[in-house]
Amino acid sequence: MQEFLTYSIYGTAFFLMLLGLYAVLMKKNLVKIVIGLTVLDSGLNLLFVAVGYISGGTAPIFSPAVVGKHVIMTDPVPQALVLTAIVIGFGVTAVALALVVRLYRKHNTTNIDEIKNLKW
Amino acid sequence: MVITDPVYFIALPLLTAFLLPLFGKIYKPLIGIIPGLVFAFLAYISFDLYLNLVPGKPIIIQMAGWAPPWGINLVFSEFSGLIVTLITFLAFLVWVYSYNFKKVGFDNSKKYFTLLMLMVAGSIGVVLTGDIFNMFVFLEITAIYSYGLTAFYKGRDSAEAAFKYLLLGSLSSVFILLAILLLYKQVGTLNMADIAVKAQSIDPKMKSIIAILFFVGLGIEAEMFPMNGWVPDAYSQAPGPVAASFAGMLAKSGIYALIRVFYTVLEVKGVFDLLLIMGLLTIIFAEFSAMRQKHLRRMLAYSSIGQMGLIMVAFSFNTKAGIFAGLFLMFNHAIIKTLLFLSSGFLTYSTKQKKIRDLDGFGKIMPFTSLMFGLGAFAIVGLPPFSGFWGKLNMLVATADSNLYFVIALILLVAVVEIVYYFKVIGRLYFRQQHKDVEVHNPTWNAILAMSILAIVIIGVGIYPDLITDYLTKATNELFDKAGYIHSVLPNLSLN
Amino acid sequence: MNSLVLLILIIAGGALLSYFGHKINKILGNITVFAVALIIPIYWFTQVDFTETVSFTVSGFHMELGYNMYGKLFSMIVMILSPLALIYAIGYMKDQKKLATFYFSFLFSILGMTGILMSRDFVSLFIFWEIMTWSSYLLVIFLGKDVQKTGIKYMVFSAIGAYAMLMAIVIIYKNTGSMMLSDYFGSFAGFTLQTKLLTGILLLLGFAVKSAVMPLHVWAPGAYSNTPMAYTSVFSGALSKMGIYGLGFVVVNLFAQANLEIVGYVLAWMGAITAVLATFSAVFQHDAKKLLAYSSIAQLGYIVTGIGIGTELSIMAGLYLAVLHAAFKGVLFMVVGAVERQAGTTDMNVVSGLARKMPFTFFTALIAIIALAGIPPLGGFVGKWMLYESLINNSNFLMVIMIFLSSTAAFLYCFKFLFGLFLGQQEPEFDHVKEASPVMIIPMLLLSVFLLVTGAYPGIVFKYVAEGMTNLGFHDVNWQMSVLTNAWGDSVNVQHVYLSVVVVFVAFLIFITWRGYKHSTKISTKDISSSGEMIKPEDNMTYAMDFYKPFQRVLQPILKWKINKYYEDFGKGLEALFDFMRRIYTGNGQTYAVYVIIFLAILLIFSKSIFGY
Amino acid sequence: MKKVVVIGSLGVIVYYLLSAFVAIPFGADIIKGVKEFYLQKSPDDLKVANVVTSIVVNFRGFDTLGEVTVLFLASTALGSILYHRRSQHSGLNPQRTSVEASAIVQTGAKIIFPFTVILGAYIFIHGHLTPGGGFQGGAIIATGFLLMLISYRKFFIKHNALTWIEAIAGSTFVILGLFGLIYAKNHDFLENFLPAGKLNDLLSGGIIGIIYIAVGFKVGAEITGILDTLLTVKETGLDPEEN
Repeated sequence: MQEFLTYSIYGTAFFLMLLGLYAVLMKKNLVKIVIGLTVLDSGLNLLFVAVGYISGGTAPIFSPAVVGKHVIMTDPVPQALVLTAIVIGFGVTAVALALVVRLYRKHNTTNIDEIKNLKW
Repeated sequence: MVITDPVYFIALPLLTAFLLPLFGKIYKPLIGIIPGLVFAFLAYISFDLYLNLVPGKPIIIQMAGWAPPWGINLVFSEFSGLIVTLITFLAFLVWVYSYNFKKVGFDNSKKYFTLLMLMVAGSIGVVLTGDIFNMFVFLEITAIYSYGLTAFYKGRDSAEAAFKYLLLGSLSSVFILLAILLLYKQVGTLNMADIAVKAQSIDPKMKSIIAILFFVGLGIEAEMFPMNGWVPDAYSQAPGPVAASFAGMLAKSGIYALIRVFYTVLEVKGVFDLLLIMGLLTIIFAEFSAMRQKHLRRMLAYSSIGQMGLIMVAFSFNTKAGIFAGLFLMFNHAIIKTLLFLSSGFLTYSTKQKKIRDLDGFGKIMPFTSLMFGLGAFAIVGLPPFSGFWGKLNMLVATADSNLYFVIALILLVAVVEIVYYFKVIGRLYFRQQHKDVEVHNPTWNAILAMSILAIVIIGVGIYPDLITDYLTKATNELFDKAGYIHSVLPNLSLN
Repeated sequence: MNSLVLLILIIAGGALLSYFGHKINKILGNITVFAVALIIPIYWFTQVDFTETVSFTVSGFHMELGYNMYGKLFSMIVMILSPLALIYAIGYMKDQKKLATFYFSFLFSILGMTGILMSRDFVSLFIFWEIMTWSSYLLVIFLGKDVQKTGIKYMVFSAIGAYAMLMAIVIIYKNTGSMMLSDYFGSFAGFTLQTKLLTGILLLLGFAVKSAVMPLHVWAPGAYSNTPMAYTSVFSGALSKMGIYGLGFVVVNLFAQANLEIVGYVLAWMGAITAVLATFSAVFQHDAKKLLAYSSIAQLGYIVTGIGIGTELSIMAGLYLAVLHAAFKGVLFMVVGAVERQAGTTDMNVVSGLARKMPFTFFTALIAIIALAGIPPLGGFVGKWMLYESLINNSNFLMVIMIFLSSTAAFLYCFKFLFGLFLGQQEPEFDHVKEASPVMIIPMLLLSVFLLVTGAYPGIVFKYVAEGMTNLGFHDVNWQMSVLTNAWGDSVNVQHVYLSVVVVFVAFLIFITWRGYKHSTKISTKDISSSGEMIKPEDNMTYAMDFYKPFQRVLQPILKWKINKYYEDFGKGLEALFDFMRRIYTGNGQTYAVYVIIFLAILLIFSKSIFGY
Repeated sequence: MKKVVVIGSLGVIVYYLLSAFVAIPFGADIIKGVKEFYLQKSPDDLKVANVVTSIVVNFRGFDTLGEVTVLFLASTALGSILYHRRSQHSGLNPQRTSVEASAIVQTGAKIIFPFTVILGAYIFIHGHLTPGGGFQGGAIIATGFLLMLISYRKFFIKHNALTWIEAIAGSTFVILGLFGLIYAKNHDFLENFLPAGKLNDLLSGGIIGIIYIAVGFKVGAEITGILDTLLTVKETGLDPEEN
């Protein structure tokens, strides 16, 4: 069971990351590339949360129900980090989409292969 | 003490950036003036703090009342302080240069100055912070700043350049995050000094994977060879002062992060050999590409990559001489490349195509700007009596010190190439007949002031390099003394 | 204040003053230049204390300035020739623009040369070397002719030379821990053979570029002929001697004493080959500037041969020739400059017969040519005599033949130069030509007087040469004021030769002039009989046209072999390579991302071998 | 060709990364690090029930300042990327790119909108007690605005108001932090200088709650601004590609 959980959660996270990376590297459409970036970020965030999990742990909140009792809590640090990572990912995605809009206006296409005025 | 606290380096620009739109609503010119005041103040406190720094006793600032490793801390040491001082100084000059850039068609100054403030805060944050995740956050701040300002001009291919940078920057952040995640799970802490203590017990295979992830992630920011495709595009499409800030501040914080991670945080055997090889490849590809460029700004961008490669090579020796030379090169590159980008801003602005061959005879119609460009070119290729020479000499001495004669030969051969393409431009500027259809945009007084200050620094350090060598030596000792860093951040830790 | 530092400051200050003087006003600028040109040599000859030293530590490197006798000898060349050229320039550059830049660079190159000769450590040597290089580069491209080709070629070769030197310097620093020249010389014997050869040959390469030795000479013809002539006289006369200065101490102090004479011997051979090839190239030039440029290379070839052999007599010959070469090449380039300025061209196919129009210029040119060709009464003869003798003493007979061949062939171009420009019939379009202004004539005359004097008293040069050679380890150099002796004890008093030749020459001149006035009539070049063929007015019938056509035909195979072409092909190949290499920056953002991924994958695959866990 | 290379490289990367992650068994509590300290100090000293919040706002509050900056930066950068002069050209008003939604959607949006905003506000006000916080609450508020923006073509957000909210909320964060330099015990930036209160009270945790409220406002305003900018791209009447 433990083995299965390890591989399934990590596997899902890695699958998402792989999917995102594949889209970033192979898809020609700029919007799809941006989607790939967000999928990549999601996979990474999932990995963060998964790594912070501790078997049998509860959310790290000292609500009245748990105060005073001995409970195992999950690692709060990756959760705090993932919050930051999500926000940063959001910011980057917003800027990326704005750039896609600009690129589409200028080149009238979203094919990345056709957008290479700057080279060498 | 309260008035000169390193936390102001980050808090003040952020506060100003948040409030800048409001100032604009009160009185329009405040948008231009307030950033200048803030930059001047930052430059003042950085000089004040740096000059009063007691050797071996860096200023450690803890956040929110928690001592490291529990809270985030800022470390203003001889090394980080030096780079912060450089950044604030350059930021102030960039402000002076772009203060009334509006006159020559620079609109939207509110957003420009807001972004500039944030960028200064970000790159200072990267340098000062003692926490690895915090470093990542500040790196992202500088990265988003670059995406935004690279695409600032609408008429050029700037969005394309910004998108390329964004693509690579996102990959870089993914790798850095993965590395931080793995590292956290191994040592359970994010403080750099604490990691440095505990990293010795990490499984070497795991450590090498972490090192590789950091290497690739930070290598993108530090313009390392196979991952620097974004650099020429971004540098050539961004507005002049922004390109200057890329070269002067952004690239500096990128390379700072790289060397901080590998010198202090993670001690991995072999990474320096890798850095040497990649640095050499960076130099070769960049300078050879620069040789054949037709656009002035692209040429400068490639040259900038080459300089970064040289800095990487210098730091890869892992000796005191190497670090000293690397710091000297960093200083030179920051000052001189800023001057080159600032002057090329006006040069290319007056041409239609922004090509090198349009610059024929500009020495006559834009004498000051051309003179500044020429001076910068002389300095960057390492001709005495300008500051570039001392950096190069120290670099070569450090190389010889590590018995790498073939590297000396290679660096010097590449330097010949560098001389050729810079002198081609100088030849065109001064000794060619000018084209007819140029509309001349001579620099405004504040731009002249900014460039003159840089030129004075270049000549001053060139004639008397001991102006800065003391500080560089101190910084070298600080960076090389890993145990000292750990001890000053975590004084209660017993090292055994 | 230390007199050496003050000297440097005076020259630098003079450069700045002339710059700003010319920025304000031309007359003010010229006055400043004139004053500076007087002050520098006066200060040098009267105030500079040659025993004084000054040392300082910059950026961790100990640096020391101070003259030795060897440097003083070369300094003398600089200090005599450069001010004269500066004064000449006032007249020569009168109508040019951008004079501020010109004089600034001119004085900075003097600063560079002065500094080189007083440097006792490698750092200051290199700094001044580079200052000299970039200031002379600015002058090479000053007129805007062939900027990309000549200028870049000059800069590339200079940079290769300078960086070879820099590489040697850092390796020396690595091995000795000191930048002082003396420490290097002192510990040279203790180095491994590899280090000896590496440092020595790299230094040699650096100096050889400036003295235009054979495969590295391709920058010289273009650079010498495209520079304003006022500077070329210094360029060829003094600046190229900096290379000779360096070769001298490297070959003699290092290789000869470390039993590696073979290096000097190779160098001597290269000098000899340079002399022969450059002489042949010079013979067939029709532009007087190019002719002199090649002639300079050839003359430097003799000097390099002399230095390379490394015996007492040969070095003496080399140094003596170096001094004389500075004087006569200085004059000749000034002469060409005067002709260029007065007649508008230096193409010997166009201009001719200027002797009557420019008598003083002709007179100085005549003296200098006689000195150059090594015809007995003047100094060149003495130098060549000593060179032959030293070569014969060393049994280098093949080299003697080559030098002899070259100096015989040198007569051809000397003759062509003199006749092409000054003798022959004067074309009508040069009727308006006048003598150059006194500002230009006086420096030329002063140098000619020097040449005349050294003809009778070569000892005044020998005195300083012998002094200088003490620093190369030759302490009791035997010399006499006017007597030449050979190894077999024969001696000849040059004063007698001098007097007799001068008397004959003057008598002949009077005779010729008398006859010339009595019997000659003036006719146009077009006024000749031509076997029924009509001479068209546009036909070029000047004297120097196709001067040595038969020789040219004979020497065709040698002349066809142009080393320049190989360099150019190499450069083109490099450019193609660069173009190919930069194609990795495809412009497609996605490709860059793929590079990142591939790079990461490669690092991961090789992580075991890189990180060695 | 490219496909093969890319898939091959990805395979190599995933293989090595997985081999690294397998060394970290899922759910195992293998490391002793700073988290123990946080789990202990948060309820005891700071009186903050939600440990993630105390880490985000207090222990690693500097990160959060950076985060807020990233969002602010993104919205400013977005503005500068998509900026075009409105006033100087024909008096065209900015156009929404979306189409007018149907009446059902519009009515539904109108009903849901206030509740969404209130939910968001609840979440960031209770950030230190329950899961969630400023970022989450701000994002929920922005969702409400997004609903309105895509339902109504004529729903325009006053940028002036957004600017004020952003500026005041952002500067509150920094100024509260700077107050710490003066009033707090250790004179540190972002240090709590207010009474901590009692665990699990609404008014507990000192400045942590206040900062999270400010963050909530700022994030809400910024994300709304970003969405508005992205949705209000002008298509006609202008030449945005001027130099």
